Amino acid sequence: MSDQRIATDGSTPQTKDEESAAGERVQTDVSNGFVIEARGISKVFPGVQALRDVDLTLSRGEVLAVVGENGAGKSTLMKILAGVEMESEGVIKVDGQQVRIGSVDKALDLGIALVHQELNLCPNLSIADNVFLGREKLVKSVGGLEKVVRLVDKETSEAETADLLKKVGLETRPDTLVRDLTIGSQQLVEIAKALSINAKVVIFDEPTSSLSGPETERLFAVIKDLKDHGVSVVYISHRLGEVKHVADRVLVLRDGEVTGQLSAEEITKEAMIHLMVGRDIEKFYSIKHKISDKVRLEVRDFIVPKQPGKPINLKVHAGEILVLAGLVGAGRTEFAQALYGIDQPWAGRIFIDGREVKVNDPIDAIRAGMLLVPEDRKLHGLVTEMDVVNNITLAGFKDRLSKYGIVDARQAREVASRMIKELDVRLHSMDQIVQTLSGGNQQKVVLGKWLSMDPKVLLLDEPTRGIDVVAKEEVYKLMERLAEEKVAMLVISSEMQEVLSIADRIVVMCEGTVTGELLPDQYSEENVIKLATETTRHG
Amino acid sequence: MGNMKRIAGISILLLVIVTITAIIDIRFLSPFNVRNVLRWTGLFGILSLGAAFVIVTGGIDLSIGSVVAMIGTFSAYLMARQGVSVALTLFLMLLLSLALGLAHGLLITKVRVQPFVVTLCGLFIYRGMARFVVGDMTQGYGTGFLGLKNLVKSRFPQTFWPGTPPEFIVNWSIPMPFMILLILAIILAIVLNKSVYGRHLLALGANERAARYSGIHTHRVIIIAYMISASFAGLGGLLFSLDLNTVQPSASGQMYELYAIAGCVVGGISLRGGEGNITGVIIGTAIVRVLYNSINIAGIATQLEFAVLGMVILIGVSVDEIVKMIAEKRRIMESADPEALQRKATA
Amino acid sequence: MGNMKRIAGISILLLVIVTITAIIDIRFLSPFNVRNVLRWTGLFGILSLGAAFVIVTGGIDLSIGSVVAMIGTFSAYLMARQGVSVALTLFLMLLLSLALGLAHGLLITKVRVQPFVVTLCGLFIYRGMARFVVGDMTQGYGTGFLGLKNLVKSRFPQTFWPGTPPEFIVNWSIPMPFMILLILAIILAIVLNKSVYGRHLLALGANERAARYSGIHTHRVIIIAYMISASFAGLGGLLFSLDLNTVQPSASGQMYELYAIAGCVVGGISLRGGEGNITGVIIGTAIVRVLYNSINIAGIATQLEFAVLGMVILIGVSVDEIVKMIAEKRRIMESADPEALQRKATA
Amino acid sequence: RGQRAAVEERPTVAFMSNGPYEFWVYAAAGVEQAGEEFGVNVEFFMPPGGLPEEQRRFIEAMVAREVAGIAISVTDPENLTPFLNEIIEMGVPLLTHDSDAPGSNRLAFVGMSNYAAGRTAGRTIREALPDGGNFIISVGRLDAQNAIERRQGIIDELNGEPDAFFYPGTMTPDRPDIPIAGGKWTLIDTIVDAGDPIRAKSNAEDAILRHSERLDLMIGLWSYSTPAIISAAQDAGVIDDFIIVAFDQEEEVLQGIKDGYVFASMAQDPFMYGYRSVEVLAKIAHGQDPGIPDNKFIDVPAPRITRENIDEVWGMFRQQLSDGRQFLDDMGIDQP
Ligand SMILES: Nc1ncnc2c1ncn2[C@@H]1O[C@H](COP(=O)(O)OP(=O)(O)OP(=O)(O)O)[C@@H](O)[C@H]1O
Ligand SMILES: Nc1ncnc2c1ncn2[C@@H]1O[C@H](COP(=O)(O)OP(=O)(O)OP(=O)(O)O)[C@@H](O)[C@H]1O
Ligand SMILES: [Mg+2]
Ligand SMILES: [Mg+2]
Repeated sequence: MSDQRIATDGSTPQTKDEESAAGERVQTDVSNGFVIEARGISKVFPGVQALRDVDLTLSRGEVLAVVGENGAGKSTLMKILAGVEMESEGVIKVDGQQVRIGSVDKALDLGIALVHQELNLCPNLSIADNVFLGREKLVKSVGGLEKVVRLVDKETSEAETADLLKKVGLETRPDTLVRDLTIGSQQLVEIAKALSINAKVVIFDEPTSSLSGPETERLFAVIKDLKDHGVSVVYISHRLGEVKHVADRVLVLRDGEVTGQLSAEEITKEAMIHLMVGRDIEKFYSIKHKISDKVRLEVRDFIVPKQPGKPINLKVHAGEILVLAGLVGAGRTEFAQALYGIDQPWAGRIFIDGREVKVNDPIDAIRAGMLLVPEDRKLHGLVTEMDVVNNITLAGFKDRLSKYGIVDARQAREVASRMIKELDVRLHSMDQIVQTLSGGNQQKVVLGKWLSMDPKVLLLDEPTRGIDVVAKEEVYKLMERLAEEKVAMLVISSEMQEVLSIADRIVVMCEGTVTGELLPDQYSEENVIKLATETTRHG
Repeated sequence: MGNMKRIAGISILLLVIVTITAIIDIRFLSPFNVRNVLRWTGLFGILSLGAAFVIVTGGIDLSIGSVVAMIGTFSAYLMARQGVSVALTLFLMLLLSLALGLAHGLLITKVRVQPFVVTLCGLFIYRGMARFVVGDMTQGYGTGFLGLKNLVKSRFPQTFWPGTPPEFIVNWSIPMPFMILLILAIILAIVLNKSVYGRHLLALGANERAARYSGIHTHRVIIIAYMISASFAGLGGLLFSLDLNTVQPSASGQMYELYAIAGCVVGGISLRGGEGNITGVIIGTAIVRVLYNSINIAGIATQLEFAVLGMVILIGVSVDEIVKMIAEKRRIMESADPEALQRKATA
Repeated sequence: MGNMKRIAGISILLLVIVTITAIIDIRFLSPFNVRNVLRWTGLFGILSLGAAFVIVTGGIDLSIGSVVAMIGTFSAYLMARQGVSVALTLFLMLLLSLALGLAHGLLITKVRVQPFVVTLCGLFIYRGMARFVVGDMTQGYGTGFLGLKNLVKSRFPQTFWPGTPPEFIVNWSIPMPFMILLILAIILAIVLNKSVYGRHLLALGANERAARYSGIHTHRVIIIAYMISASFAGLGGLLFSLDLNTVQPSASGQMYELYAIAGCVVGGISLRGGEGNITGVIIGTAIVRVLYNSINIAGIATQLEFAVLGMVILIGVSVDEIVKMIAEKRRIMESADPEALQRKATA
Repeated sequence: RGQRAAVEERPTVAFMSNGPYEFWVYAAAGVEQAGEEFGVNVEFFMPPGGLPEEQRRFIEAMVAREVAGIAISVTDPENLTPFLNEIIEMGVPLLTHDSDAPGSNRLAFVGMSNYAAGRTAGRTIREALPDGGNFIISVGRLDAQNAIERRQGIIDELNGEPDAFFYPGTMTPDRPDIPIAGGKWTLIDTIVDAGDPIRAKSNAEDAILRHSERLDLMIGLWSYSTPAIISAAQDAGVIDDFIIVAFDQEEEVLQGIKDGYVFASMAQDPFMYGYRSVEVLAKIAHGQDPGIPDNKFIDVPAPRITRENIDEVWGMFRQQLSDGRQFLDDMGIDQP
């Protein structure tokens, strides 16, 4: 990791100059002063310098996009502005006044709201309670005791919540418990919460990573609306297409340093990637391996347990990359989880290489060579408190890396180091705790765990969610390689770009069942959306 | 609504136990017995109420029993032995128990020691202190302090009846401890369900990070919860000592933390935190107390008292969990596609 | 490595306590006293070892004390009263304690009742059973069962010495309970650190879902952990009853679960789960036992025994946490690049 | 419930224990013997659960059968007192034994005074250490009433306080090295174990170590205390280095007295509880004077078991046990 830093430092100087120039230009043509002006921000975590001497300026009514690889420091920078983290050093001015933010409610007082990268809602509370959490609407009078007895005014907060929900396009009663919402809806609640603050700066940290097409459009409308009301917006995303679409200006981070800024007219995917990565990378190449007609995975009359829809039948061939598209909440994860033996399906049979396998538990699936890269890395993919070696070899101990129930530590380390080399995981040492790796590298560790088990069928649920272009590239290359090794892949993806570019075949799901299949010549955003929103329920 | 269901469930459980016992021996419903059950429910319920607030945060308070012993001992010692005025003693005891809660809260939030450990040490320390200060000697109030004793001995409305109350009132007046419990319960119910503090408590109990990111002073909220628990334990200690009119520093209050927690658990409060339900706590405590009483009346061997208690808690909680699972299944059923349903039937 | 540091830390703590006590009264180091401390450490350490495995899963076992009482009572009752053969009794007791652990594990994994609740009910139920079966009567082995009693009475190598052992051997032979503890510790250390089960246990303790997604039979692993805890408690129960030669069903083993957990906590095992360290458990238990012994020898008022114990645990754990925080700060300083540091310095 | 064909016109008296414990088999023997000697039929009842409710029902049944008197060991004084008073108001002669209900209007209480037992223990210590010495008391909890009274009895006796039968109500605070009789004897320490026999043993070990050079005697006040002391001393191989005095009649204690390493024990006398209770009720039934003292306390002194009488006492216990079992069998009452 350190050597990599040297490399980038070596490659940055000239871009740095351009950037500061660009920075100046932007500043000069904004007449009214900065809403936020942060200078020389640095942040150090145990083991990492997340930010180094970062400058960020934000003008009134401006939409600033911040992009960068995983671990570039985007979220950290935002957490500092929102008072969640404390900067190690640096100066922050809000409306020209120098401030030490330091706490969330201080940030809120200053009118800075942050929509976090990961969901932060209380499932046991209603939408309204969550929206106004920490800023409850108070009952005006409690017999003169209202100073001491601070009671929550349910009616008002629910009324106001209803308006906000309309704004973000979520048709749900404000008193619905958050635990009854899908992840997508929960994300919209987060956005509503940010809006409820009436902040003068709203920060979105990867808000679209779990949003579907229409919902994303809705969000852009909201941002537009904010902008028109003179609210400034900071927008973080790995979907560079979106960035181009919404941003007035782009700030690029790499390894905790600003490597450049782009004003509206300069924003191009290539330019951003160049600054993010320090080099140009070739565009997504559509994958061009050959698919054998040998059926690797066959699913017959399968009914997803958590979202029971019409029975699902599908085949995946050796060396095929089949993409499951659909809106969030379509039940794709549940489908994958049921295949993998996490939940028991209502009905259905699973065949691998023509032989039927009974999957009652992940161990059965693993033994049959069907492996799942789960949607949620931190929750399901990794034991983040354990070191890299044990994470990569965790699944192997039982059948491969042990004798008489005793672990073969040497062999385990060999396997781990092989995987680390193959996947080019960036780390100090194999004994590093996984927690301290950046998102992309964590995902590679998950992949490494399964590659070491030589898979026949690989189920990948959002394999590139929240990981940066470079890591993505590497994941795609890896999938390509696996395809050549005749692995059958079932990929769940919500990112249209990805769906269309990597799929040998697209199967679309809605309400827990398959609503259609698209072959390359039928590929188009419209077709996917059409199938993804096509309800199969009668009545 | 899930809560409503649960309340209904345990209410029925309580009713069943009462009915069965009454059938076995009708004197279970005699004024004398009812009064006793209510009195004990009142005294133990106060402890459970306090414990509930800590449990909502996802924490636990094992020090309750020792606080009961400590405050009980010191109250009797100061007032009866040292002749300290009642008012001053009560004030000091309140201060002391609040200080204990504060200490727990600080250690848990600032020093990041787990609640189990902090309060376990409390369990060891406070009883030791109590025993040491009075040299292991039993404390008591003797024949005096009638005013104070009315806190537990008096009944409502009987005691406050102008002139001689009628037979009915004498029989069916409610023991003061139960009245105290009801009043506290109402206050805490408002705090938990209507107040800002309650919202924050429930929020952090379910998702501390979310609470923190929303600008809630999670530490403060947690600390207050432990102060509530400790001060309620203190109040309980005072009342218990007055009720028995004697405190044995080394014995009194032993295992009361477990009863308090049991009351909450039976009342349907999950130790995972984020759930709170005052009514449940009251009914839960009542169930535990009635159960004791019933066991005696039903003529089950005293040795089995605890065994039966344990069994009932276990069954109650298990049923609760199973019901949850079934409800989840039903929810899915309803959302299911007809064809899927019919397939499942055939499969 | 962090583990190493912690072990070093508590070893020093142990050494300090030992030294101080020895200075106060050199007889603390007399063969007689050392033997006693070792014997008790052995007996209580067995309970802590079992508890540790449950704690690694992030669970808790509050039933240990009651299992001690139950198995102790039943063993004496069957062998001495009912004249059941030693072999059969031991077999039955092993079966019984394993069954208890299995029940705990199943309720926790399949019915999803929290460990605290399940084992709390166990605490209530098992003692009740023990008391009921023998009608609350003290059980004992009388003058017989010498072979069995050697499990606790004999010393190594003295007892096995050909002919009359030399003075030195007589003085410094190790009591059998401690030998048993060492053997069990070695086995468990291998299980925890070298075996597949151990890896799975640690992984599950840190992130149960991830473990399941990696093809680990999490339920099975958890159930086994509770069976280990229960069977060790059972063994402890047998040895305690043999050591004293009598068992009081209502009294023996009370609060032993707390001592067991305390031993683990002092030994640096976090109740959050995912951490395990057998050496730590042994030293932790030793600290607790030595502490008792020291308090008596130093002539500190017996009433303060527990208070001191609580204090030491609390301070130990707090220091541990504080050290962690400091270490984190230091790592931050180190990971900041020089120029940043120097800027900080100038600023 | 055991019934016995009523022999001619003999009145019937009822005797009830507080539970189904072996302790009461001895009492049964006394009940039977007194029944024979004073010419009454006896109803003997052991509440299987040791419950107030069971006692209540039995009493009501007996009252319905118009028994000539009832003796009860009260399980739950607080809750039973009102009921007992009702019965007494109905004119049924009722007395308590073993465990009293002081608040009730019972005829009398047949039992032992823990304080008196303590004085006896004190006398025993004086015998054992005529020239003075240092001793340690071991007990579960020092704030339990019987512990307080027994301990105080010992201290007062050695201090040569005037004879008293009841606890005067003032306790000597627990301090190390309490000088008694101007330092002739020293109560080195009172070690408590919160009712945990194991801790009783480890405390004993520590005490032995700490005071080895001056420890002359150890006395256990609760039934498990002395067995714990014995176990500790035997393991340490110092069983002969100091004198052991006991309360109650646990197996280990009797064995110890026989083998000589226990000096004496203040036992209880369940046989006499049975005998005296029935005697009093029988005399009342026959219109004779039961001779109840003004303080309503009929003393059953704690028999002191020593080397001298151990064989006969142990023999007596065995005899009482078999008689009792015989009697219970005849009555068709199942054995504890
Ligand atoms: N709490 C923390 N403790 C230690 N290191 C941290 C912590 N939070 C972030 N880091 C590290 O700081 C660096 C920046 O993290 P950050 O989350 O800001 O990156 P990011 O740009 O948001 O990446 P992504 O696009 O994956 O969200 C990474 O190396 C990360 O591992
Ligand atoms: N009601 C809900 N409560 C909690 N989590 C839910 C709920 N519905 C769905 N989820 C979780 O949210 C994630 C997405 O929901 P779902 O799986 O239904 O949609 P999906 O088709 O998998 O979409 P995606 O995989 O893109 O998230 C899954 O992890 C699912 O387990
Ligand atoms: Mg981020
Ligand atoms: Mg999904």
